Amino acid sequence: MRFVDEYRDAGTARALAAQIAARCRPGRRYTFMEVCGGHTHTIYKHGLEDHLPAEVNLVHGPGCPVCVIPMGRVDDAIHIARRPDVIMTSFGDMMRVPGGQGSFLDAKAAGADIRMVYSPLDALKIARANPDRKVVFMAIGFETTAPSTAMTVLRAEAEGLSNFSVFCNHVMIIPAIKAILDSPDLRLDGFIGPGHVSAVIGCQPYEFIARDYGKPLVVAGFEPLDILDSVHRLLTQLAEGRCEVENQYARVVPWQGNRIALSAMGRVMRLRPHFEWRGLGFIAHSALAMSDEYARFDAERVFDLPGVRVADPRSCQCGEVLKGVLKPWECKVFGTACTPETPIGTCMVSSEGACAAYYNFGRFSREEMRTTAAQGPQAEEASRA
Amino acid sequence: MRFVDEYRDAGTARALAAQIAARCRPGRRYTFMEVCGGHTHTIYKHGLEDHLPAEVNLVHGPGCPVCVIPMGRVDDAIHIARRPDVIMTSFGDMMRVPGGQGSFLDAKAAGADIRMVYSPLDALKIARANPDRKVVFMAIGFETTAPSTAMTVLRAEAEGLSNFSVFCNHVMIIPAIKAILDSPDLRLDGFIGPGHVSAVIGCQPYEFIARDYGKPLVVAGFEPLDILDSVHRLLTQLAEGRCEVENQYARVVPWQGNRIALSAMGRVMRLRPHFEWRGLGFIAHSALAMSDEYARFDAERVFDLPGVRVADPRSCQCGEVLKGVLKPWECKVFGTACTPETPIGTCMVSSEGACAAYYNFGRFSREEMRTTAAQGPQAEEASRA
Amino acid sequence: MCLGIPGELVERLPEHEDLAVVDVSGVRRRINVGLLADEALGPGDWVLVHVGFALSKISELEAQAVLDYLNGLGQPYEDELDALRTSDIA
Amino acid sequence: MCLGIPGELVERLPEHEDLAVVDVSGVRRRINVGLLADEALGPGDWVLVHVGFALSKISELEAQAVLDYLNGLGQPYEDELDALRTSDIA
Amino acid sequence: MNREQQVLARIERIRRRKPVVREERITLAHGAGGKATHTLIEAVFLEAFRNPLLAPLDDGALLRVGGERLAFTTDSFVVSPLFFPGGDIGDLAVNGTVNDLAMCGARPAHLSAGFVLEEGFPVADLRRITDSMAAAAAAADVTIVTGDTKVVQRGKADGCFITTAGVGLVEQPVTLSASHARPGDAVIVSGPIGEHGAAIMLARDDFGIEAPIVSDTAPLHAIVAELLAAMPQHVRTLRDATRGGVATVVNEVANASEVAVVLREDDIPVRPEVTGVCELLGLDPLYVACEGRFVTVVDGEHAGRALEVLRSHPLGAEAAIIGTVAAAPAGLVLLRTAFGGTRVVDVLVGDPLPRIC
Amino acid sequence: MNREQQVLARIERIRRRKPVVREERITLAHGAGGKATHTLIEAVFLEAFRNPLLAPLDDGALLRVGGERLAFTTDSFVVSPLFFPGGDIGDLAVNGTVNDLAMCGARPAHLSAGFVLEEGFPVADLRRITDSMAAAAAAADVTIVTGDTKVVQRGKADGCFITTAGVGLVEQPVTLSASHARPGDAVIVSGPIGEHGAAIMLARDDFGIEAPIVSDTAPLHAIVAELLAAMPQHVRTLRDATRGGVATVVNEVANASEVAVVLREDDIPVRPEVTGVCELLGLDPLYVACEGRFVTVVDGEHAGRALEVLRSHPLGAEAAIIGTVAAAPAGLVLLRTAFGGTRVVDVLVGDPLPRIC
Ligand code: SF4
Ligand code: SF4
Ligand SMILES: [Mg+2]
Ligand SMILES: [Mg+2]
Ligand SMILES: [Mg+2]
Ligand SMILES: [Mg+2]
Ligand SMILES: [Mg+2]
Ligand SMILES: [Mg+2]
Ligand SMILES: [Mg+2]
Ligand SMILES: [Mg+2]
Ligand SMILES: [Mg+2]
Ligand SMILES: [Mg+2]
Repeated sequence: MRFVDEYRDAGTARALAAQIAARCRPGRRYTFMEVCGGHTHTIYKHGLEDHLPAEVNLVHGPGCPVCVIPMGRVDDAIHIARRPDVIMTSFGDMMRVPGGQGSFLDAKAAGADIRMVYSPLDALKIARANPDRKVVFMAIGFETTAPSTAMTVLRAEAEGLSNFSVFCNHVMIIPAIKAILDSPDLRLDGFIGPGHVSAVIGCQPYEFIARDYGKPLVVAGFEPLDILDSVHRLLTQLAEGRCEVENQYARVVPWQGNRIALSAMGRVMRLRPHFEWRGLGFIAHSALAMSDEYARFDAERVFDLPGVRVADPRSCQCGEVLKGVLKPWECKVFGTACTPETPIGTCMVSSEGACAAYYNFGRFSREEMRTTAAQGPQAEEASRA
Repeated sequence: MRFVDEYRDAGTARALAAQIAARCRPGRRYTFMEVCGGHTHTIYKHGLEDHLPAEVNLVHGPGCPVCVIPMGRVDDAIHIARRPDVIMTSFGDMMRVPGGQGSFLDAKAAGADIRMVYSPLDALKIARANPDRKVVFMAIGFETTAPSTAMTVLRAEAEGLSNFSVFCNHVMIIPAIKAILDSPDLRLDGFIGPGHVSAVIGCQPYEFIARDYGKPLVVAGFEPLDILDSVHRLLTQLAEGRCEVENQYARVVPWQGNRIALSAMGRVMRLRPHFEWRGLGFIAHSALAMSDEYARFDAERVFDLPGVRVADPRSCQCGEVLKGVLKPWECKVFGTACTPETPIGTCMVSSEGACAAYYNFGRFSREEMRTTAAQGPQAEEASRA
Repeated sequence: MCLGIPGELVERLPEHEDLAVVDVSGVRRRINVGLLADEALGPGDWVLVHVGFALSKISELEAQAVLDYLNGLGQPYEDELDALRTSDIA
Repeated sequence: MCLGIPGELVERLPEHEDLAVVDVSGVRRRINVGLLADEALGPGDWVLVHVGFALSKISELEAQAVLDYLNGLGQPYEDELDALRTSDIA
Repeated sequence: MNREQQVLARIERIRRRKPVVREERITLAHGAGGKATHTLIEAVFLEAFRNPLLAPLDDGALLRVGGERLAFTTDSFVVSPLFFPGGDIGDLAVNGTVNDLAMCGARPAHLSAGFVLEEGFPVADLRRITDSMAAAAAAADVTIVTGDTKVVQRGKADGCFITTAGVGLVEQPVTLSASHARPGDAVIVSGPIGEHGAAIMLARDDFGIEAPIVSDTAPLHAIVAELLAAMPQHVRTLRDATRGGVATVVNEVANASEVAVVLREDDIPVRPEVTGVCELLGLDPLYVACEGRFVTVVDGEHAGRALEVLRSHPLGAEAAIIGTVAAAPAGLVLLRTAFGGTRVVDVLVGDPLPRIC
Repeated sequence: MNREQQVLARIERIRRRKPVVREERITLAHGAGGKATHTLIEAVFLEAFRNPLLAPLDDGALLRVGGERLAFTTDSFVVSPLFFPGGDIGDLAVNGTVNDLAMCGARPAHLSAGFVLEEGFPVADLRRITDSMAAAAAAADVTIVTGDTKVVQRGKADGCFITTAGVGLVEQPVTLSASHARPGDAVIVSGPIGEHGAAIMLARDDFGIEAPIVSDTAPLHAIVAELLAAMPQHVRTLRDATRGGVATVVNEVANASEVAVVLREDDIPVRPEVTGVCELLGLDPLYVACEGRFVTVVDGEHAGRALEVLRSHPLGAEAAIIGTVAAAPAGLVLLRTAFGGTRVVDVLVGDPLPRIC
């Protein structure tokens, strides 16, 4: 078992698709939000919608960490990165996120020392190797990633490293979901819950969604069958009149989450009173900062920052996309002014951003794609025979 | 008047050559030492020996600044240059001078930041531009160059530059000439005196040579006619039984030297009790160090130095060449193990070194050269006509 | 970003209690297993790897349960297809 | 190393009393004339330049004297050569 | 057409517009072989140098010399690290140009080599590189007949850069171009993809990943010659899948030929270790470079025979038909996923990979 | 022979031995075009790549294609600064390869261009460079038909390096080589020397020197074509005097042809400003690079006519016969100085100059 290919079988998918179709009440439209960008990516990358009946409509949620970073924070990070004594480190996903004055990539091309890392621990390694430079880790991500940052800071503390700090932009999924649930222009029938966030926070935090808002939620894995299965489970709940939090991804997600991860986060970080989300505005208690105990690892305190709030570009409709109100193609600049090469909004940057996933993988009439693809492989199969 | 071409006229040279030949007592051999490497260079570069009769024999002296730098000092300089916080600067001539563990060029290829400058003031400019680095000027040269170093230090002091220092290797010509005069294996009939050193120290310091050692000395300019003229004047003195210090280069050299230059040197530098000269060994009171008043500009005090004396390679006969005892081609390794590309001794490095000048310009039987050259231009003149 | 990859733990490393090596399709990487300090982890166990940390120990039991369920769903459909193919008159 | 080049002073620079510009065959460089502070130096004067410093003011009088003397030596020889050339029967 | 389709159709029209470089500065993406590279080439280089021989932007230019057809190509190599499992910059520089000539249908004959060396570069490393160039040249039956060497100051280069150019003779009656694909043609890849790029990534050791992956760098002239000899008239396109990977090459074909290409994920050969690396780093093997694999488009009716020929050569043992050409939607590459879905496969955007060639 | 002569004869024998690279690391001297460059080429590159076409180490290789003679050459350009009075790296890269083809007696036809760009390089500068390449190509009547672009991380290159390769057709019945000089031949330079190298040195502004010196970069194919058309049988050698200057080129001829060359200082054209720069920096103009001047060796009896032809072309207006070839001492270049003396002129040792091409 590799826990991967097993969940990508086309035959099982076709069977599941049939079950899903059977579960739909003809004529009724079911709208589910996949909260997590990882799910969005999977959906488009595997062409999962080809297995869904017209009745089922998936909309993309706010769970893409780089999509929600506001421009001002990018500018602050670049401000730090430009200092000659600083090495800025971050995940590859951050490199093209546009701030008010360009992206990390632009700053790097203009001379800033910005390095891509695979893990925050790699940033620590860079700090060890460059004792005369200040190494800053641009921390982004939901609760999935925050524990890694916390563990890294604890490690830096244990090693007595004094040239390492974190520019903390970790955000939390529950306040974002709540903001969406509270938004007046929304009609959702249920949620596909974020699998990896849940490995940390567990399933309990979602219970208010079913209880208070009457929306079912299925915590889902990231393979395409996981998602189809979750859609099927949501439809089943609706059909059976249930409204629960269900754990489709029990192989990875313990109901109670990861105690050690939560306590490391609790020690190293503290809740911010409010934090700006790109497109969504300020959300109370929605993000983490470094705790006072770890102030010396806090880039926001180590460096002077402009901290200027930068308004999103007028044409940008990421907020609507992140709330699932607009489909990517409905944004006025989608694919014209805003493309993966020249992103205006953040959703066009990360491979988990809804606009990028749609542009890269789905940008073409689904029907026409199906027709063409159906012609193609036949000829090919013939020649293979 | 450009003070250059006027002193390179072939017709005048032929006339002067005739006068020189006329001045020689047939059968007698006249040996004159050109003290300065600049003269050696001129002699070979212009093929001046073609204008001298067989009776006149020019031998090369110790007046080549890079030729007399001992290996240990090169190693010390490289030791400083290897520090990551240091930018070492020096004249191009120094770059290939071999120390015990390679040259500046080798150290540079291996990663040391070593930069060529045209003037010590350029080193100062580098210091200004790199406030976070320590800029060291590898100072070499006789009294010609020492005043420039002194003026540069005074300028650094006036500007309050704290990241500039001098690794002082300035040497003095009089002790070197005296060492040669005192060497038992020498037979010289007179000296061609160093023109540019004399612009600083004047002509008086040479008077003991005529007075105490009975050798005439003519301070000479650096154009080929200057040297021929000086040879003629030396022969004339000998013929007339005179023994004086004569100033052929009065257009540049004032009899009293340059008062400002001498006082700047006196202020910034002090006499070393003794100093090692490559090939010549230790000579008392023959070199300059930074004075105590300018200790903060003294790289020997700013940095810890190994200060190890390194013996010259066994095969190296630079000492004999510098004393005029051996002609370059008489050294056992000349042109075989020791070439400009792979110098063993220092005389093969600088374009003013006797071995390098001889190798580059004179390395071929003078008679055969004359024959070939005589064929060549005839054919050519024909075709030009 | 929330990318998590299942990997098989092949070795705990002696230099630090939190270090281990995982294998993903024959590819190995050192990871930090500090977040699973309260699990019994040994070679052969599978973990979910995220930005260099093991975030969760994968339960083979739970995994199999879902697969069994899904394959159960699929079986009738596959049977039907097979029947279709064997009846092909070409 | 002891290389000294005659250059014509074309300008004293206002920013520092020791700065001047010399011209060598149409090539200009800033140099330091601090070592000649006790000479009256102005455009048209020639100086000997060494590692960016003017080391000496060149005396045209002395220069001419040597040249006159040398040319005097050369003249008889040149005359003879000229005679030879004009007598050439080609 | 519904509104979504209208929007998408407008976007496709915009994508076909003349590309414009919007950046003020060169970024790594401009060298990654993907969209930014294409834009740079078309908007800057092609714009400035425009001429009929350059315009096709194939792997090399086809020249007429007397009665002969001559292929001419160049590539610069800046791979880091210089030495990696399976090869080094030396054999890469030879094979890269040999392969571009082979992709023109030419028999590679002579190479030039320009070196830019960084002061301080170990002479022993240079010898190791020239030795492997010599070995690669011998293996490809080409001679390195002219060259040049420059040295730049320490810190102004990265050890050693090599630019090779090559000339070769087109001896078969072939007309190859990325623009010659027609509906019904088959798309074949000569072997498992992405091994070179994955090997380089691991060799850089930036990510602490280890795997027994060896670069696929190899000279492709011989296997190509066999294919062309077997069916000179039926091979439409040859292109080595270097920077940007198979996805980018296939997109080039779809664009140049104004056809659609449908790939089938199940049929694309990828070794499990390459899959593993891609999963760990969030990459798609379709975009990972090869240096010894090529994509060929052949007449669909002769695809089986082409596969036979390729598989009979050691470098093609794992060749596979990975897709077919369709008439529309022109310029688009689609992928039938293993999962049974369909998606677009675009050219590479950005620079996910370190310097691989 | 007296003892001195014996010693010197022994030294000459040693100089003719197979060159050995003694350094462990590459230094700037290895790229300066002088003795170290030759040693590196012979001991490393020629040693590894040895083949009959490379062996002559002329400006390019001569290939036979069908019935045609094709010249093939390459050069890498790393000049700093990229823009300088009289030109930039772009026209330098085109003219350099055009000239190497011209020196082979070929009509330059097509060029390739490989770019290595540093991350952060201004796109506007790249456009300026490609525009001047396009203009230079048009002026030389060549097309740039194939190319490549790589981008390296900031700090891993110096803005922009360009490697061009070129092919051209040898249409005249000439046989040119540095090894074809014979006693009695005349050595001609096509114009004043050292302007390119001097211009670059000043443009770097490392020495605070200013002078109205403009690079001589120019395409030499047209003037060469006129010379060859006028006397195809009487031109022995053509070589552009780039790195290492005229002195190095003439030494190459003396060595390859096993003859002596006697130059005449009075006849070597040098502009006063170049002389001035050389005096200030202690350089010899004979070693300073040109990028639009060449040295040719012609049959002595036709030297006057050759000069006439050259002087009738604008790029040769100041051409001059600067020396003659003698039988012995083989391999040696002598200079009759203006002062009436004689001296040896060796190849360049070390690297007195910044990156000039
Ligand atoms: S197209 Fe661009 S601006 Fe519009 S929602 Fe998507 S990412 Fe935001
Ligand atoms: S040949 Fe070399 S070792 Fe001998 S004296 Fe000259 S420089 Fe010194
Ligand atoms: Mg790209
Ligand atoms: Mg190619
Ligand atoms: Mg190519
Ligand atoms: Mg290629
Ligand atoms: Mg060259
Ligand atoms: Mg050299
Ligand atoms: Mg050339
Ligand atoms: Mg060339
Ligand atoms: Mg050239
Ligand atoms: Mg290429």
